[in-house]
Amino acid sequence: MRYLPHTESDVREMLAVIGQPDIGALFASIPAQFRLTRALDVPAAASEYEILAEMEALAAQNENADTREWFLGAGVHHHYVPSAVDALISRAEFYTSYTPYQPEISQGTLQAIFEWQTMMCGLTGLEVSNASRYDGASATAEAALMALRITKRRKIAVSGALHPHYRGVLETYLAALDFEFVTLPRDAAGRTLPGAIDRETACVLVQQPNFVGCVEDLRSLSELAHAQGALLVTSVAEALSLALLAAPGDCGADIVCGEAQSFGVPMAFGGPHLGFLTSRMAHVRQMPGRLVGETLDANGERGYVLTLSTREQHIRRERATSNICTNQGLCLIMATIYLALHGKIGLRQLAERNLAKAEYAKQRIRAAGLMLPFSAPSFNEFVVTLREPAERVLARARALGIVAGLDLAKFTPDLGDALLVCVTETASRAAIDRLVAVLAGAGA
Amino acid sequence: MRYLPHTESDVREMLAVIGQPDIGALFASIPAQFRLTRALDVPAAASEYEILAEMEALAAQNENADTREWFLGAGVHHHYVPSAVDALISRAEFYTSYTPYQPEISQGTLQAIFEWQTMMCGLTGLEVSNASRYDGASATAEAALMALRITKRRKIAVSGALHPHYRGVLETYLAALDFEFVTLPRDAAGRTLPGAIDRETACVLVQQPNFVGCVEDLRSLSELAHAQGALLVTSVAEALSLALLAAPGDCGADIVCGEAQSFGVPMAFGGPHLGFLTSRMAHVRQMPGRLVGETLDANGERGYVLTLSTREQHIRRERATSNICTNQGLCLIMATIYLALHGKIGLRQLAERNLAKAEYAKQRIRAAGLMLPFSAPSFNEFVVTLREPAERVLARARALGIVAGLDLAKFTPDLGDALLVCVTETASRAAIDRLVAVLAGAGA
Amino acid sequence: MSGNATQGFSYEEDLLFERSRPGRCGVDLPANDVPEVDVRETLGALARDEVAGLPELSEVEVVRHFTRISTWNAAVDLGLYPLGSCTMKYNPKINEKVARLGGFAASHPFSPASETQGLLALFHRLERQLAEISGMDRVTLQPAAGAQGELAGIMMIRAYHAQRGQPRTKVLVPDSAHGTNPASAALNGYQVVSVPSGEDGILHPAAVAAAMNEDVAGLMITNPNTLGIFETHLAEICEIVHAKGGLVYGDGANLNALVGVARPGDLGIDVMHFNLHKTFSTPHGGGGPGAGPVGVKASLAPYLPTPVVERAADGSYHWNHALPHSIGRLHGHHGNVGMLVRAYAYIRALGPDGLKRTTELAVLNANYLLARLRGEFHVPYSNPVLHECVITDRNLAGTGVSTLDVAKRLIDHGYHPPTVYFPLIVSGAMMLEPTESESKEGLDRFADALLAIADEARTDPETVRNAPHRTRRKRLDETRAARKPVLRWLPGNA
Amino acid sequence: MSGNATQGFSYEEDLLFERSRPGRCGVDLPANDVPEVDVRETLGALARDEVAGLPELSEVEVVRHFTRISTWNAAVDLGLYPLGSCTMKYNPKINEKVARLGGFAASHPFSPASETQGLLALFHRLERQLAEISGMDRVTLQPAAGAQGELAGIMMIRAYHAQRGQPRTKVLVPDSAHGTNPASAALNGYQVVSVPSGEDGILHPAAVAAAMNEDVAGLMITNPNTLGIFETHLAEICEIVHAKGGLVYGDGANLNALVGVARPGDLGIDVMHFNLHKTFSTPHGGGGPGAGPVGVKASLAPYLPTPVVERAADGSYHWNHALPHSIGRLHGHHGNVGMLVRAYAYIRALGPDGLKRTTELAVLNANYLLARLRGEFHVPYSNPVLHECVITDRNLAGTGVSTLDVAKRLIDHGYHPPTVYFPLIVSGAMMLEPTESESKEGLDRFADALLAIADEARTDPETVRNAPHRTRRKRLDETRAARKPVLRWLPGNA
Ligand SMILES: Cc1ncc(COP(=O)(O)O)c(C=O)c1O
Ligand SMILES: Cc1ncc(COP(=O)(O)O)c(C=O)c1O
Repeated sequence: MRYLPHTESDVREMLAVIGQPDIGALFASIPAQFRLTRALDVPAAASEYEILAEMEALAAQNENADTREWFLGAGVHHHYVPSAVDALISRAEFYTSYTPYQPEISQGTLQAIFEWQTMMCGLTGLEVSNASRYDGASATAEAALMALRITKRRKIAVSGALHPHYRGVLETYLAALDFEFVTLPRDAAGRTLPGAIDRETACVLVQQPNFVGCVEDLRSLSELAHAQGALLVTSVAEALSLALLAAPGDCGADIVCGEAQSFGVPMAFGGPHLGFLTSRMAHVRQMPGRLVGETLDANGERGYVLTLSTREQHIRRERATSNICTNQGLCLIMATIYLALHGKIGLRQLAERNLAKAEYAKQRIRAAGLMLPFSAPSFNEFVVTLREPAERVLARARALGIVAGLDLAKFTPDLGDALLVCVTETASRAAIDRLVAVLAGAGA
Repeated sequence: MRYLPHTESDVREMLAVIGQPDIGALFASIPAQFRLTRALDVPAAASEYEILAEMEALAAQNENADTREWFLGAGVHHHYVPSAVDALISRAEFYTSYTPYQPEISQGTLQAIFEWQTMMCGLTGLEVSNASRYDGASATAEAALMALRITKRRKIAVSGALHPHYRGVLETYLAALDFEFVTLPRDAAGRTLPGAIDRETACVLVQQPNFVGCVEDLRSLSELAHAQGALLVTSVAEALSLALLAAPGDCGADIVCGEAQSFGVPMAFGGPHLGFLTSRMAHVRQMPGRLVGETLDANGERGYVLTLSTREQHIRRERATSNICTNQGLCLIMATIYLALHGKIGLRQLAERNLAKAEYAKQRIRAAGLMLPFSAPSFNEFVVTLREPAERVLARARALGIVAGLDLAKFTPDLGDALLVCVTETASRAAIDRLVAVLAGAGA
Repeated sequence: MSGNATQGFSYEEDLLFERSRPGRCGVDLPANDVPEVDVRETLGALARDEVAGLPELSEVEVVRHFTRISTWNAAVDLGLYPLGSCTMKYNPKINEKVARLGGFAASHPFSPASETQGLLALFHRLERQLAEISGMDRVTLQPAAGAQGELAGIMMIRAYHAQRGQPRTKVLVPDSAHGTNPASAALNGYQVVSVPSGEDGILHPAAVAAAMNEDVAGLMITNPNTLGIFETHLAEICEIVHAKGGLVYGDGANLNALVGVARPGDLGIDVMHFNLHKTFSTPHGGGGPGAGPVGVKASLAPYLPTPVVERAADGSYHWNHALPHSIGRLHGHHGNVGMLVRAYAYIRALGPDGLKRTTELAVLNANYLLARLRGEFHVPYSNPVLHECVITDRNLAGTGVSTLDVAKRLIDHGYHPPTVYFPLIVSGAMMLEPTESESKEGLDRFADALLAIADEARTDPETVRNAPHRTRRKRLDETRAARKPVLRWLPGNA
Repeated sequence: MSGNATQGFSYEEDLLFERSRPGRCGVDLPANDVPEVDVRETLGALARDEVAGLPELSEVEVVRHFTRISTWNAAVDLGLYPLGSCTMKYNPKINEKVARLGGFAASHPFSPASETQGLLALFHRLERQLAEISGMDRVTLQPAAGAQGELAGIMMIRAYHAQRGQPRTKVLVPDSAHGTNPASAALNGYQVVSVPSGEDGILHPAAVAAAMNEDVAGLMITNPNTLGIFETHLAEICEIVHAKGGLVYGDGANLNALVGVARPGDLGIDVMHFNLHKTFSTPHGGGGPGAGPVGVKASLAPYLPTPVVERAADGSYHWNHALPHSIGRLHGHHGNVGMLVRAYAYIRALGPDGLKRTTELAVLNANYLLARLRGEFHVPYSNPVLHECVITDRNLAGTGVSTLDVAKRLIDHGYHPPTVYFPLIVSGAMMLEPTESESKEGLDRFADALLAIADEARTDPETVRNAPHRTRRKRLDETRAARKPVLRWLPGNA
């Protein structure tokens, strides 16, 4: 077998040194009745050539953004990824290494994480960033848990415009714990309506931009929260918006969490993606996950190490701030490279381009006589009210090679026949025009 | 522009140090009347995203072995390339470096070349191998030139079954030089018919297996050549055959040259491929191209360097054994990795599999009542005589997603309606059966 | 010194921010084909003036930056990485290639099942394969890593008890367990009760019986345990737990010792996680992503996270969201799909014989390594080991050389150190897991290095205590880092 | 010492053959679905018994072997690689990606034009673009590298004269020319006449006039020349050659100094080659592959190698094999197509302004570097330089430190040395070509390193003479290698 270096004579010599007659003897500690006496019922071994053929056949059955005009987002966004990103994360030194427990031979990974932490602090307007969570949903759940620990309160005021899957994971994570959810309704403009915030409230949790694409007014939300001694937790599902919208930290958010998939990570059917979490330095000891810090080596040279690990499971065990161990390291490196390539200028241009494309789409859609239910400003995603079931529109669009958006029927039935449309830099004007035509009834 | 690091202030500061007012002044040495006063008439700059789209559109217009059943060879062969090959040659240390002039920081490339030289000596049965030529055709031309230099004679007896393109390049390379070609005809069995070899003959040049797929009897050819003091030069267009056929060197060949594209190098419309050339140690000083040799460093540690460079253009100039400078280095590394992965066992198995697939195809074709004009044994390629113009058969096959082979009309008109068919490990039994059906008239 | 490594040339490289120059950019956008918008007009005070925290570099500078810093890492592709409990096996290149196919990498979780049948088929097959390998009945692929798998498992245990109207408050965890076990139980609101391992390093029925009662929701156990020792009393222990209505959670991190040889499900485990980034070769990526699918017995199937993939009579696949008793959703979407694709390709590459052979050779390697080291190094437990082994620095007592020093000195020999000071029940533990990817001669070179260090500890302890010597950076001061943490770059803190 | 480099950890790695163990294999074939054949039966004595020369290793060992040895190389992606005359500029990653698209990488040269229109279109566009950039009328993409381009050009010159019934026997080549120039002329049977450059390093009309006569087929000239200096008399020189019926061959290796600023064709050049691996960013691959397209004026178009791609009135593309006066075929197929694809992508990325800006910055960088070094280092010629500059070791006379020593010492600072001892007309030449890819601060670091070495040559010459010190291998004994050549591994010659 190509992955296994052992020759028959290697095995014989090794057994001789061990002092066992055969490999079977090495498993003597497993009670006989529990040993598997049959071959596993899995398909026979395949050569690379066969594997590639099978995987290509499976891949060919999935609609994807390489071959369609793409307007589906809802927390997983189609952005162009510069080829340097994949070229660099394909360095074996990055992808075949593990958690940098041994800093002297992990400085590459450690420096990249330190750079990531620095960039995320700048983008979110906060002081400390960890080295990734599993995804935006669990990052949001852990942010809520963090707020509970910090405030020692037992109420969480959650925006009704939080991504339904984030809400789902939040509920799963908190199900067993003793505390209470309060849901803040959505106003007519599409924004979260504050209220029901009191001295019991640990945090107000809102998504920016929210699930229906509207940009929240974080400043007033944070004032209301802080007035009650509650924290403002802001969850960001489209990280690119951070390049254009006021930094949540600057608006008073105490914890910012979310999903950074937009920073160079493939959509890949939903994962692996890149959860992130930043906060004020004051709360660093309540922060979950790994942190990289700067230090000196024995010669006084600058270097980086994992630090403040006393928060973590491998030291603190049941008293740890989280149970996370393996995180999303390589996705973090992808994002760090992506952000370095775009930089201050490129990321802003890209965000403005997303805004321009989405605004053009909105204007064309209005011109086509369709309704945009929300008046609040949006970034690259917004809701369109249709004249027929979204399902039908989506089917028509697919027939034309267009993935038109997300049918909101399951998620926000109150909006009637509505579609959540995401327009990124990847959509050409012509593609947008084709989309609008379909929304307006073309192809019927 | 993303490739250019210079900021405006960088440029200003640099000009100040240089002592020039502006960049234009740096070109003062170019007479004004020769300076281009207009912008180049090439398309406007494109972003990565646009380039990818344009290139994918261009690529989509080319039939290729990833999407067709492939039986076309004729010196460019479709073999499966293990994914480790591309993963490894994508290491920047291999592909963004240049000729290892400075051995202390080029040991990776140098050791790989030394390993290549060793493997090619073993495969061809000779004592010295160079570090690649442009391709099989020019390698063959340079082998002929080498034979002329060694023997100081002026006649070359060339097999009529040499690849027509190799013959073409041979004629181009030798056009200006004073010597004579004698063409050795092909016998009924498909082999080269010796004769016309005399004391004037510098070398007998045959391809193994030859253009029509037949395996030559090198031993008797070398006896005849050597009897006249001529050299036997063997050109190999399908290097995989070296794993199965008697090593040319063992059969008496003095120089072996050819194309190693089959060893992990993509077909890529004919290039870049990998010319090779091996010979007896006695002739090493007449050998063209780079050679890597073993040596010691100042501490007595083993290392590798470019050696015997006094043969080369950068030292010998007009008296060099060749004008080659940049060669096919990265293709050599691909092939070295490919050969290391397959190794002694894997390469033999692969060659036997090619033989088995081709023999199966021949047997099915015979069974279908079609004629195989040649009785000499073949490796993975052979000629089929059709009952109708090859063009028509090929068109029918293409309609079924099959690239059935090479129409020989242009190359060997004496064979009538004939097709050169190549069957490698990539052809499944079912695909072969489909091919045979088309050859026999299906799809008409 | 070992022929495996020496000293050579190494590049230095500043932080991105220190290389930044105003005006540089490493990307270009296509020409804009829609009207520009005025950000202030559109967003007013909701907009920021400019992006903070990002550097400014050209493409070539970014490429050089990351290429250079990458050269400071050790990696599986560069050599033995015997990090115990992490199963740092070879990551096949074909897996990287197939995971990047557009039909996987550019697909979207909200695309309907009808448009993503290839992915659903892969999910369904991988679930069946993992169930067969583990002896469990159903599998969820949603957890993003082992620890999230543990959390999912514990939640299902909670749901199971809740449904029986007997919520419980405690979870038993052996003192040899990995930190994620107690952390996961606690994260789900359970009180963790530590159960002592026996003299022989394994768990004894008596100890479990003593701690087990109707208030205990279940036991989390790793088998083979973190010493690499098979829990020979596991069946009996499961019975004890089951007898009191509890369930047994199996930490599958060490499954590389059992695939094709024994199945946790057959041993009495009710729920377990798989670490696809360990047993099933998906790359560790400098800390992830991994994937931590969870397998359950039928009794726990009703509580699986939603949605679950199902196959209809017509052979088509769909998502089932309607599991009334499900613990709900654990991941924003379908988990770390890219890792699932790789693990599937790995299982396809090996087949039944290859999977079993892999286990056999992983165990052979660990036992061979132990045989080479036993004597020179103290081996805390005499029980036979499977895929990994633990040695300690006991025999070095008096030399002033500790496990940490040995680990750092191994770096000079060209090896990533083993897992150190874990499990916690062994003082000065070095946990060695060579995996099946290592050849005999590779293991011999590694053993020779360890033996040479043991020797050096006596002849020249200073050299060992100050290791590593060959790396670009010498031993790093972790205390200093924690004392006044510098967790991001600020202009002027360089 | 320079913050650009230091010493670190480096792996050792034996030869493949030394790692080989009988029975290992790094590939598996699919199950055979056709009858096995008996090799002896089918091939008899034509078959060999077993393969010789190949090692036996598993996939993981091969991956580690090549990953490890790769770390011993310097590379453009790791830092400045100022190898004069080689234009080691940044190789954009997008080019690597597009060259691997199946429609390019898995296409076949014998597929008919009707089935490969995308490739023919790319060929046609690239030819037009290179013609426009160079001021030539037609271009062939067939030559595999610059030297083969030279050969093609010389052959066309020969064919041109032959057709005029006046075969000629000599070719003029300046003494500053690259070795491939005389070698290419000689390979095509011409007698090479060396023409001396003037005091100012450039070619003077008088020198050419003196050597030019009706027996001279033409002149090969590099502009800017190998000193980086523009041949200011080129126009007049071309006239002199043309007046005697000769043609002028332009060596385009230094085109990175002219793109968008001046066109060889406008200067009187009749035929020239392009090095796509220099000016047009295709990677050098540790020695190739490159691509050496050749551009010609209309007068030489009839002699272009065949086939040539042509565009029909209907916009479709086809191959034209019918050029009665063609020199014939130079390459087995269509040249190094993968490199053509990359070069095309590069030209698309830059566009007219980017191409010109690239030239301007390449020239700015060379001039800045020279300004930083002038004074400390001897500059043999005072003429202004364009994209590269030459300095010498003259000022180090007496220190015992030579150009070679400076080159080796640069390695310790983390830089690939410049081209040394070329051009031959300059004693102790160091030829520096930073290209446009290097930033100002990068050039400053590099200049500082060179100045530090000049200083060190006086204060501590031994250290310089024994450099490099930081590399895994110290200075290698090239004489020993040539004295008794060991050109392959043999059992026991380790
Ligand atoms: C024994 C054991 N259990 C659980 C885990 C946690 O798995 P993960 O890191 O995938 O979250 C690990 C990983 O190191 C482990 O070794
Ligand atoms: C001036 C000059 N001419 C010609 C050549 C030969 O080009 P190639 O190496 O592509 O054959 C080179 C390459 O080094 C060169 O520098």
